[in-house]
Amino acid sequence: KTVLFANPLVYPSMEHDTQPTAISIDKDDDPLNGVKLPYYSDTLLSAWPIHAKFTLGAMPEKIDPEILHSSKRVQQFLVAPYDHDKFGKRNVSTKFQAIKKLTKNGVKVPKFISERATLETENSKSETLKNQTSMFEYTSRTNNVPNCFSKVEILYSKFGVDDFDFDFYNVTKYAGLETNVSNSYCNPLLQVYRFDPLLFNFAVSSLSQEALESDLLLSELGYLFDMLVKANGKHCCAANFQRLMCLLPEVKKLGLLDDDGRIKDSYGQRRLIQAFNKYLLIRLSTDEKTQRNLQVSSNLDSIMGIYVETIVSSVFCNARERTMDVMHSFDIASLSTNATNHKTIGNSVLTCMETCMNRHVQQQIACSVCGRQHLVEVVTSVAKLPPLLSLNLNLNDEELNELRDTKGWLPSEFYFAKNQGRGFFSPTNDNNIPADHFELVAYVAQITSKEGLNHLVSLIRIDDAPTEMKWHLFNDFLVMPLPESEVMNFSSWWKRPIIAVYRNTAISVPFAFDIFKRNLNDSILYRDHFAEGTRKSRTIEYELLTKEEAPTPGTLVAIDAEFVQLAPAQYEFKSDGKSSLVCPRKLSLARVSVIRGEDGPKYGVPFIDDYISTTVAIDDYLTSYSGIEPGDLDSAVSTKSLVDLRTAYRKLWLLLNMGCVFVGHGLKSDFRTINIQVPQEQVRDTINMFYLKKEKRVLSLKFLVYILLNERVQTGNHDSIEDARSALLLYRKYLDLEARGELQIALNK
Amino acid sequence: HMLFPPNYHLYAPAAPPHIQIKQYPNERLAEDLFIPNQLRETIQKKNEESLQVLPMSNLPDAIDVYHSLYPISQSFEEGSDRRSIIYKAVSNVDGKLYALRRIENVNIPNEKSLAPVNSWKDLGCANVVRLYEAFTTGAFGDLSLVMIYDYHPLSSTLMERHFYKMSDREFPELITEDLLWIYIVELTNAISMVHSKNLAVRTFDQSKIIITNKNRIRFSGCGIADILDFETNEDMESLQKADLRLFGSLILNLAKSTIFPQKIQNLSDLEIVNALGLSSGFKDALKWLLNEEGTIRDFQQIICDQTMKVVNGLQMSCDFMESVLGLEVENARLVRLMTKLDFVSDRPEFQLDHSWSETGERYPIKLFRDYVFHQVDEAGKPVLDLTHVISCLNKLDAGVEERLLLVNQEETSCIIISYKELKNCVEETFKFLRGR
Amino acid sequence: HMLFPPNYHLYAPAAPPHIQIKQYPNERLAEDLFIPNQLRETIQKKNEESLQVLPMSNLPDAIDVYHSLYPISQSFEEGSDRRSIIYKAVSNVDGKLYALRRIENVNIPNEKSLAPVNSWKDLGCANVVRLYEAFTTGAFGDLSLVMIYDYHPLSSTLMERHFYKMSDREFPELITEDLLWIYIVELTNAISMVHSKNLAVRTFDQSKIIITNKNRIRFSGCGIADILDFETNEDMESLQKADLRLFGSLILNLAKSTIFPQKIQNLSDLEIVNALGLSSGFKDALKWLLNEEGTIRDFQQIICDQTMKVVNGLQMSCDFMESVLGLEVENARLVRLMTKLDFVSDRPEFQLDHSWSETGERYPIKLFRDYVFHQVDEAGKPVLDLTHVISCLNKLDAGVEERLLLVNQEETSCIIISYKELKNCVEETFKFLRGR
Repeated sequence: KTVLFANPLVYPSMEHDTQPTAISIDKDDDPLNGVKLPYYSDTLLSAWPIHAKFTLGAMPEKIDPEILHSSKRVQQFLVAPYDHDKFGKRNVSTKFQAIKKLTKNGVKVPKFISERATLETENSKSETLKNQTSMFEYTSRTNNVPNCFSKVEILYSKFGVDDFDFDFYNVTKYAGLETNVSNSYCNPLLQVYRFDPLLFNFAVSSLSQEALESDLLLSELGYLFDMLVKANGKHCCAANFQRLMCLLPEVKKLGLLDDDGRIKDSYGQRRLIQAFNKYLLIRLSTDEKTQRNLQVSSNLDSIMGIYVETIVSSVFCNARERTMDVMHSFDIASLSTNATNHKTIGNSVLTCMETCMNRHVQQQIACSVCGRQHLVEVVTSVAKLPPLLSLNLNLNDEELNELRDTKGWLPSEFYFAKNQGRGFFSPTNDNNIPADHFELVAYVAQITSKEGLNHLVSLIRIDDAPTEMKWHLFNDFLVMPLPESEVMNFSSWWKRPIIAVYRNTAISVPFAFDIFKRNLNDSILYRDHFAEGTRKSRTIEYELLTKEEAPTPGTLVAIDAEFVQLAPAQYEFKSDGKSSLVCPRKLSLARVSVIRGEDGPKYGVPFIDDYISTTVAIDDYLTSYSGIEPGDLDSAVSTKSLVDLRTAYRKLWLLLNMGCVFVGHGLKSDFRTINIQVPQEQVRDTINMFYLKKEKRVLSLKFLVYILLNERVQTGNHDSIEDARSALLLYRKYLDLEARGELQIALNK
Repeated sequence: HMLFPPNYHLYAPAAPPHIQIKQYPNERLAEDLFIPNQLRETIQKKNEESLQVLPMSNLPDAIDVYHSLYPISQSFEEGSDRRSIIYKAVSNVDGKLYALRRIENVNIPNEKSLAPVNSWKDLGCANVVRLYEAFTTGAFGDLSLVMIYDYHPLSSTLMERHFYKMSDREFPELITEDLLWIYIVELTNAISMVHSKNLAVRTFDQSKIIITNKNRIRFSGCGIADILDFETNEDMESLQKADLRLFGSLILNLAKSTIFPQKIQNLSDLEIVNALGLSSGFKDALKWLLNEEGTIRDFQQIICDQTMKVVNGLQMSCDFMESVLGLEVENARLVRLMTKLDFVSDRPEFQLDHSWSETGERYPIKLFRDYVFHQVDEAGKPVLDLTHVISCLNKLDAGVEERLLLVNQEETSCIIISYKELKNCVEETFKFLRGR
Repeated sequence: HMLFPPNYHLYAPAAPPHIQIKQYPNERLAEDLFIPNQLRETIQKKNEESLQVLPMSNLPDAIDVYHSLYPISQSFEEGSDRRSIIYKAVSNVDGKLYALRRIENVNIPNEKSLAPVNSWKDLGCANVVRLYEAFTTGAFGDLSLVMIYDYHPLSSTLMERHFYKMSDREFPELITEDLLWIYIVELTNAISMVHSKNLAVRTFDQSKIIITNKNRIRFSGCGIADILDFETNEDMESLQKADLRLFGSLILNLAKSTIFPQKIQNLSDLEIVNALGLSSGFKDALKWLLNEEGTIRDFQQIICDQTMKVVNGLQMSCDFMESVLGLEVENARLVRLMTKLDFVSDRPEFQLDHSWSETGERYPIKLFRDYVFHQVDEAGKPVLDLTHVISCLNKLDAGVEERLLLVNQEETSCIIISYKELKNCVEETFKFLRGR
């Protein structure tokens, strides 16, 4: 038996507290509801619109570095000028941007080649075009780094690096360089020198002679330049060049190895590329002397040598010494005014050059002539400027900032004349005195992003370019023409010139792309040249070419290469099952076999079967694919005929330049790892001949041989001679089927 | 004029449940940013009930030190026709609210009968409504026993919840096994603490177990039997044994409502248990209780895994409460901060004195207010972003190192300043105002 | 006329009854989770730590979708010299805070190794820090394993609390038997839930158990061993057995610090247990664990009475938090109201707007703000009264009929306007801004 009130009692609440509680602004404990909310019969004013949505989680906005750079302390605050046009309206709420790799500054990353639809619709074509135009923008509406100058990145699909759409970034015929290589910071400078005819011809002509005794950077540079030309706009990789760089002990000692691009501050990065500039030129000079067995000045010296004369004299005794040095690049530093001891860059690089190139100091020495301590005058002056003048702009951040505001600091031309032993620089030659006339033909620039990340690009003038705009931007694998006004504009906060290259206009030499063909020494094709330490008793499975068999344009050869893994692929995994390839595996050439493909008695007989001597650590021999056993590439223990890479490479390079046509299966990846560019006309790739278009499937060599040739290939370890031979046979079969019009039927099977 | 209970639905209207507003994971509606509406409303209702007064009543003005009596509920004492009426009352001694239970027509021979109160006072059990004192009074016109307990606003009894239709529900609330287990664990806690103090619960009447929050029950009649039956000297051991048996009956009663009455007509208790559509673990525990097989300590062992689940659930609830509290404690500070900002900005007496607002510490404050409250989008349209306001003010309150760019109105110059420095500006300016 | 209870004037304290907090009868019981009068302070400190940023850092801007990394702690992985660094981070996807644990130099062969995460994701245990996802990254310059957990601000590890001197304490915190029991109950809860999902805790490293509130501990490294040791295929049964043994060792280690090291030199574990100055119930429980005598379910039975005590303490804590929350329910409303008011007032784009001039319809808002925030006394000294502010704002919010006399700063004109009309004015302006 219980009695309850049928409904809860409804009695009025108090309207006010008679004694309103004191709520202190200081004491957090005082509850804010101590003052009661009066009765209300309408929606409260504090109620918020039901559908109003707010977005969270955006990355914090960074303050524009330009504003930070120009800020000063006034009273206790950091104050800076603000430019409405540059930085926009105040207090603008920025739209939420998701951190995704899909867009970068509004440019959609192009799809992987494998993702592209088989049929390109009008829509998708115009989409790509629009996207590309966006990519090639060289101005920015938001005071950001313009799209074309921002650092480009290779993304990897599961198919590896060749699936990346490099062509999207370059529609010129000038090849760009990939970034997936050690010391990719070198790329811009390598391109600069590629486009100077004197230097180009110099490097490439060195290839006509052999250099098999030791590794020469000069040869690698020559091969690289040749590759860049033959690529005709397709992307290249300076793999072998950098491979050698990493092996040279002096490179490591000089600190030129960039350890996977660990973050360097802007000054450090500038010093690095300038150090590389100096080293490269010195090394090229030494290499030339080595190759040609020279003692004195080399061709390089005559191209880039800056002759500096130093005269040491004294009033105290008759001691007088005169020396002549040659440098290949010149360091431009800022001037220090004696008045304020404040460093300034002056109003032009010419002022700095003049000062740097004409030095007059006094030193206290112990004289070797008169035996006493006295003052001597040391006068250094430039005796002669070379045809190609390479300047390292050794300025710090503040000085480079000053440069932006100094119009014309880096002029597009200047004149150099000597007067009474002293060199003078002038931007003009109004009086028409006899003087050397120099023009700026290229410079390397450091690009700094809003987040403070630095990378290098080069701007190069290509006089024989088919386009109206001669200047081109080389941003790793992004290559495009630029108007000269933009190139000569140094006022942008994100661009700093680091290395400037001037050329004497009097010396105009055309590119001689085939210069190496003069007196080309091809003797390596007809003899053995093994790596040091190779055992005398070795198994040989080939028969050297004879002089009579010298390849001519069109000579058919079949080639196959085997590789070992130096470093495994690096992936990023996620717990939801997704994985992405961050860095593909590093491969190294282990064995290359070439067999004769011309009809005749020696048809199918191999004439090259080189195992490459490898000194670096090998992560995985990939024996089941490569057939290479551990120890095979170690000259100390191997039973195979080991050859240095430079020897094997030269042979292939010779075959290429003598016009051979290469037959093989999957040659694209082979040539990539060998690091050689073979024009399409000289390639017969059976992997493409038997490609199933509809299913988008490639067929393996083993399968094709079994199906089409009714032969069982060795089921044991792979053998490149066998594979080359199989490819050759397949090619024959292909020609046969094609001729009979039965190719399609065979494919359908 | 008459005032009515607050219109809670007008307080902070939200979208009706059947309308789903599409939200990305990083999107928030205004209601997502603050204390959940349901929770807030419950608390406000509790606060409201605490304030209710009876404008015109026949009730005595005061009973001992307790005044402002407001009737809450009424029932009959077990096995008698005495009424047991509960009032909300205010103590004149400490100004706090208490529940005053008046049992009418009680003859207390001497004050020794009231001694049991002292044993109950310091129990400290979360599942027993705390008893403070007891006394007799004639203020109601008879000899009544008055017992003073903690006041739990908006509570209802187990009876009302699971067996009656109430105004806000069409049906009594369904009992699930999960709910039964929670009740079991909580009551076991109560009984354990009671027995450990050498007391016995003695009454498991469903009208004397109140629900003070969702899934939170408490014995609300402790001490009554001790006083009313003071003369009869039952030994504690049999009383405690009886507790377990009564416990079992209560659970059985509740569990019975999960099954059609017809199905269990004329069945014995144990047969009913077997007929229930509940887990075997539950049935075993219930049978154990009905068979009086041991002490409450033994029972703890039987239900130990369910107890552990309750531990987990309670920790989660505490976490939830703490997170809500985190929001609202912050909001209290924001109100104070915004008030300070408003105190300091645009004071008329300084409008003419430009040096006040354009220099020194005041200047960034002005620009900061624009930054927080007067955002626009690229087209110049006002952006009214609550999360931006709350985020900026929270950072200002904490004085973080993050730096801001504050641009002047003419857009010719700007200040780069950290929240830490800004906080200092605000504090200094406020101090200045005070000192003036 | 005003309605109020007859003896209202007899209130002694300042605060109205509905916003007073009840103290616990036994203070110690309330201190299970936090120290009651430090609750707000603790919550405030946690909020502050959640807001901290590192303005200039070498850390990557973002790792996957997590940005604004702020380092919290660093330790070494058990049995290796790999560092394990924990950062606070914001998710770009849902805007919430997470703890990002980075373990350096980890070689994950394929994505299958990360599959264990999915078993841990939905554990739902209050004593295990929740794991959301894991992935590998090269963004730190090496190959790191990153695991994303819930973020618990202001937490310290068991190691730091009981074995280190910290900046705010001269000595490591003493361990009492009560504390040990709380740890035991909480860890048992964690282990029970983990084992019930066919997983094992695997690491009882004291640097991987964090304290998120006064006595609230959680395993913070779940999933790590599952991923790092993915290749080794130990069966779950032996791993779970090992869990109990490691559990015992952990408790023993903690208990050891209650006794002088010299006294227990060269003693075996069981001898140490006997030497401890703790209750026999504790020693029995500890010996049981060290002797690996059963499953975690068996252990639950052994500690069932301690578990019940924790149930009581947690309920008390929840009650307390709710009572604190009762004081904070109106804060959100005030924040929203003041934000609306500030959105609407003094917008730069209004400078030239006629409606804000003296004759415009929005002018009263300007005058109202002066009335609320810019009052001065007769001497011209600013009146900085929060009570006045909230009182006015409340009336504005409700839109009461009460009328105000608003005078302009030059004191040349005045307006008589009701709160209701003012409310309308503000709301109209707000709508206008939204629709613009």
